[in-house]
Amino acid sequence: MKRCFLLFALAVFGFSAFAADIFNILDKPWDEGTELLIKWDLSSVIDSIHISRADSAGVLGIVHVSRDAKGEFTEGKLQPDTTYVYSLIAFLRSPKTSDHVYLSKTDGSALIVTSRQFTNLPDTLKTTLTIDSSPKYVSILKAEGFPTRDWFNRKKLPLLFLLLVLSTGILVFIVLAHRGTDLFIRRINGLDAMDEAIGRATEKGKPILFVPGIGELDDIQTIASLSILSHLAYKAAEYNTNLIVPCKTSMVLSAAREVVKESYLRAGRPDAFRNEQVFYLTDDQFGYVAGIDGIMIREEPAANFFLGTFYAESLILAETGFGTGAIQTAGTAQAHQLPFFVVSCDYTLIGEELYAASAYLSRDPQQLGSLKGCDFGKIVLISMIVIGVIFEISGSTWFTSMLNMVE
Amino acid sequence: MLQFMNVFGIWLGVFFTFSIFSFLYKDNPFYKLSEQIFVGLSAGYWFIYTIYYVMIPNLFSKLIGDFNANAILLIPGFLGLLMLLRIIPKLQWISRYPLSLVIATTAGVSIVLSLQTNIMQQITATMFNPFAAETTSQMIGGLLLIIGTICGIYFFYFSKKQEGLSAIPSKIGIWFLMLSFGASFGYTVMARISLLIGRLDFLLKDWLHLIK
Amino acid sequence: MTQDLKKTQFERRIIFLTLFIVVTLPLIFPLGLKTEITPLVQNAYDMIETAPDSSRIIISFDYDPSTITELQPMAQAIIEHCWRRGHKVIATALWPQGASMADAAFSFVIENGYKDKQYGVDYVNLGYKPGGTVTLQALGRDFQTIFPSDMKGTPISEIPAMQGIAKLGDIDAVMSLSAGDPGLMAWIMVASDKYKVKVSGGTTAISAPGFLTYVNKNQQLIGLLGGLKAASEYEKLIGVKGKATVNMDAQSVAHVLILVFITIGNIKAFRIRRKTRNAQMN
Amino acid sequence: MILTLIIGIIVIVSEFIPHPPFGRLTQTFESWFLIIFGFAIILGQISLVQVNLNKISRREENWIYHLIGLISLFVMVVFGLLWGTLETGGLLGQGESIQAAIGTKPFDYLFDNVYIPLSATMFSLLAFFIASAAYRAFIIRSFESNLLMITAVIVIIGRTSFGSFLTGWLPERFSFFHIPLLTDYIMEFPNTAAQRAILISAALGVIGSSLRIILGIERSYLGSDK
Repeated sequence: MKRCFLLFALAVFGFSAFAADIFNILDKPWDEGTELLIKWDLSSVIDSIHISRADSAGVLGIVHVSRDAKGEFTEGKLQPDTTYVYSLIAFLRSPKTSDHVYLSKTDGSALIVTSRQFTNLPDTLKTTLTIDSSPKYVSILKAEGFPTRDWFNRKKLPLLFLLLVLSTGILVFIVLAHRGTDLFIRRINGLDAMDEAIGRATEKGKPILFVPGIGELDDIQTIASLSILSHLAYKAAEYNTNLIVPCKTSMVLSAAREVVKESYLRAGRPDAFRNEQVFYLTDDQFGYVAGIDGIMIREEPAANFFLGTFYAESLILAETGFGTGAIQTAGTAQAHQLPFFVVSCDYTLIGEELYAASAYLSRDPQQLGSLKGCDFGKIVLISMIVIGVIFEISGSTWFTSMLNMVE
Repeated sequence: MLQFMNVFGIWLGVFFTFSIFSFLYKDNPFYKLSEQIFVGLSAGYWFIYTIYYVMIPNLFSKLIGDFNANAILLIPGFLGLLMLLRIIPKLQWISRYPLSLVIATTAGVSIVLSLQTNIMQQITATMFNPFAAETTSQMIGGLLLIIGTICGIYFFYFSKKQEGLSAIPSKIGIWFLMLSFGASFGYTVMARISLLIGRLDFLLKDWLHLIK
Repeated sequence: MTQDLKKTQFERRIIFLTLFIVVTLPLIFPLGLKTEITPLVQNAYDMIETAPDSSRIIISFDYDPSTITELQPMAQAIIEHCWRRGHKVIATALWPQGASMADAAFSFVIENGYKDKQYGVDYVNLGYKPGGTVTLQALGRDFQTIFPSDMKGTPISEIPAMQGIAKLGDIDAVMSLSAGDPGLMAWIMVASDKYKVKVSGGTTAISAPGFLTYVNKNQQLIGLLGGLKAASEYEKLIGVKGKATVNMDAQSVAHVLILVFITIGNIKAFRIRRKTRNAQMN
Repeated sequence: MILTLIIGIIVIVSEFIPHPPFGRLTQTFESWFLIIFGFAIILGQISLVQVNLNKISRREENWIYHLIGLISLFVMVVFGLLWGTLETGGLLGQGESIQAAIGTKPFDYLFDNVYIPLSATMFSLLAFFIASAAYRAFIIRSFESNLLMITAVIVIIGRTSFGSFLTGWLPERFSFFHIPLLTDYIMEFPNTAAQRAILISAALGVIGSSLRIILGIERSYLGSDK
């Protein structure tokens, strides 16, 4: 009796371990609990498999069809923390004489397994099959899955690590700067020339045009542009030169107006500020450009500033501005538009220089600190590239693939 | 009527095409006219577009359709209304709240996003073995890619005066930038000329019927 | 200073005018400049050319009017090529306006020498379906559920050209003319990678380099047409002097003109430099 | 403002937590912003009308054009509100009788026949400007500017029909210098390197600025606090 039970237990254990080997459903790790990973591993005599999922009423619906004997697929859009029942139906292709069909007996039906799985089976579960002329042998397996919500996405671990390193670097330098450490920043060409351009405009008695780009206010480039505007508006107020700021969206308009107004206040000339200096044109890309072109031709500003996000309009603006003989300073992190600015403007802030500008101009220690922090980040990244390349050359890819965990 | 309106439409298009082109010669009443029509019309267009394609499907129809399920949309609706308070000078300060919500979120999102796509993916893409390339030119290319990227990043290193030894990588960085600017410029010429061809096509085909 | 400015403005006007004239002329009087066929275009051509007679070929119109200059000539050339080979063309669209682009392309080719081609028999326009990749995946399982009928509302079971097409795998080849997302990428991922259907694509010149990696030994992408130049090459392969060839003439001439401008600019700059140097010497 | 700090941190943290309510937070916020921006567009219109009315009432130079601009704005809005657009109906329904007369809805008629030509022509001005910019700027000067010019010239030639003929006679061994191939090579290696450098360093700039915003150091976009 005891022996009998042991045998039975062994058989059950052996079978369940081996069933999991053939048809297995796993919770997809590190997600919000809407996906399951379904794996199967069957003998190569399989013609095709159907995987179905039972809905709440228990009715099966096919979710995946494959011709591969071994494979996996991810099912998404599931409810988290719910048990799902899947069934796998395998169809046998008409066996050739050379095929070895390995079968395992279960309650009534038989399973098609690989030879490896077959060797590992307890003898009680092994069975033989006489291949008959009707090749549609079917085996059915059931398995359950339970998608869970996770609290941390481990795939993003390297990302988190890098984020911490970079932001700590920036924060440390901000704190240092706050404590009064002297921080050196090298010259940035276009920025030194800004004051000169304003001076020229004052001499000529012509206005200054500032274009904050076509980005919305939620674009960091636009914000960087506005902090440069704050500096320029201050200078313009000091020199008593007219400043014109056409905006593409109303959010930028409100922000730009505040910025200019505040700068005039700081320069002690709140009376010189008029609301119409900063105005909205249109939300349309080329409509906006048409409007600015008109302003450039008619008002003939002596200095143009194009700072922020720019797309195709960059060259239209820069060339029209050139035609009026203005000193032009441009700056954008839009890599594809940089060539046009470089070619037709007097000074161009390339990429990061746009973000560095406000720190450079204001000499505000906290801003300088963050700029220093970014420089520290550059060193970190350059070293990472060098290390990565060295590892790759030496034939080991773990470093790159570790970072690549981020999907 | 239909026939007339079609022809009239083409003539309208032709008129505005030439008005904009006339700007290339110099500013003139035709350009001024089309400029202001463009500004006005496009502002109106985006206004209507926002109402029909943003506000109605995302806010109003959801609120009307199933209020309870979408009641949370009242929050952005309310914040939006706060934005409108800008019109009243005394209440301007209130609009700062939606504004800082928007900007804070963007700041958070852009930190993660630029870290992932612009830093992580770019640096891992640069980590490869250039010597594994099949041809010599591919190998040199790979080396150029790695060196160019590193020197290019160094060009943006602001903490050091660019003189002496430390000026060398940053100089190489500039060379790469210039090369890239030249290439992008040349590459874009084609696309820009096709825009002109597209316009000329309209004039020659739809208007003058000179070509098929 | 103002004198200088006036002079530059004058020069600019001359440049603008010359460019305008030089681009217009080849459009009216085509030059028929020679084009060298590049391998990627040849591959795409061969995909259609070597397909068995009366194959069923999907042309997916995944673009809108903003890119017709580059993509419409490709559509026309490929339709003509398919018909010449006796293939049946099935038009689909992943972009809302793609369906009308398809209509325009069909009627253009019919007008130009293929008046005998019948709707439903030689070609069919299934119209626009949203959803990109997801839709295509569903198409891989079953055509009927995604496209129960064509654009005119005729059930596909009643359309002769659609007989025997139950799922994406029954299609012989796919040609996606794509201006962005969703488009060629979705076709590569689903039709080519998953259902092993031959896929070639046509894109704008700007986005073509991004697809080059898919033209590999796995043949995820068989051929690739990038921009107007590729379209003109395709026209050359089928022996038609079409829109792309004409536009490409204008394009090439404009490029040469710009090079001429650069040369003149340099000669001018050189002269000025020499003049100032002489002035300094005296 | 403590608000920015809290929200900023929540957004960053949510990136690493798939568990609700964080997992979908960013998407939720994005759909909210669409609505907030929607309201903001009204603000722009009001400002446009104000500025133009001012100019008109003061009879500033060119006031008549500004009047026309206002009228076009008004016409577009009224057409849109009354009869809707291609896919949507307006206050007066679909306007079938007008559609029958002019082929499309009035809003779309203006869009197709005025807006599109204006927009496309404005865009096509780039063809002229790219020519004049090349003429003026591509001059042999310093080493850097020569580099810029030479690559531009090679790529311009490489993208034409006869770029391939110019160097087609070169023997197989020198196929590297075949201009179309050379163009691809430049685009693939040095160009990618520079683009990457710009991307990476600009991304650092973005991270720095964003951190400053979240910490409340960068607040110029809000104007004064007083």
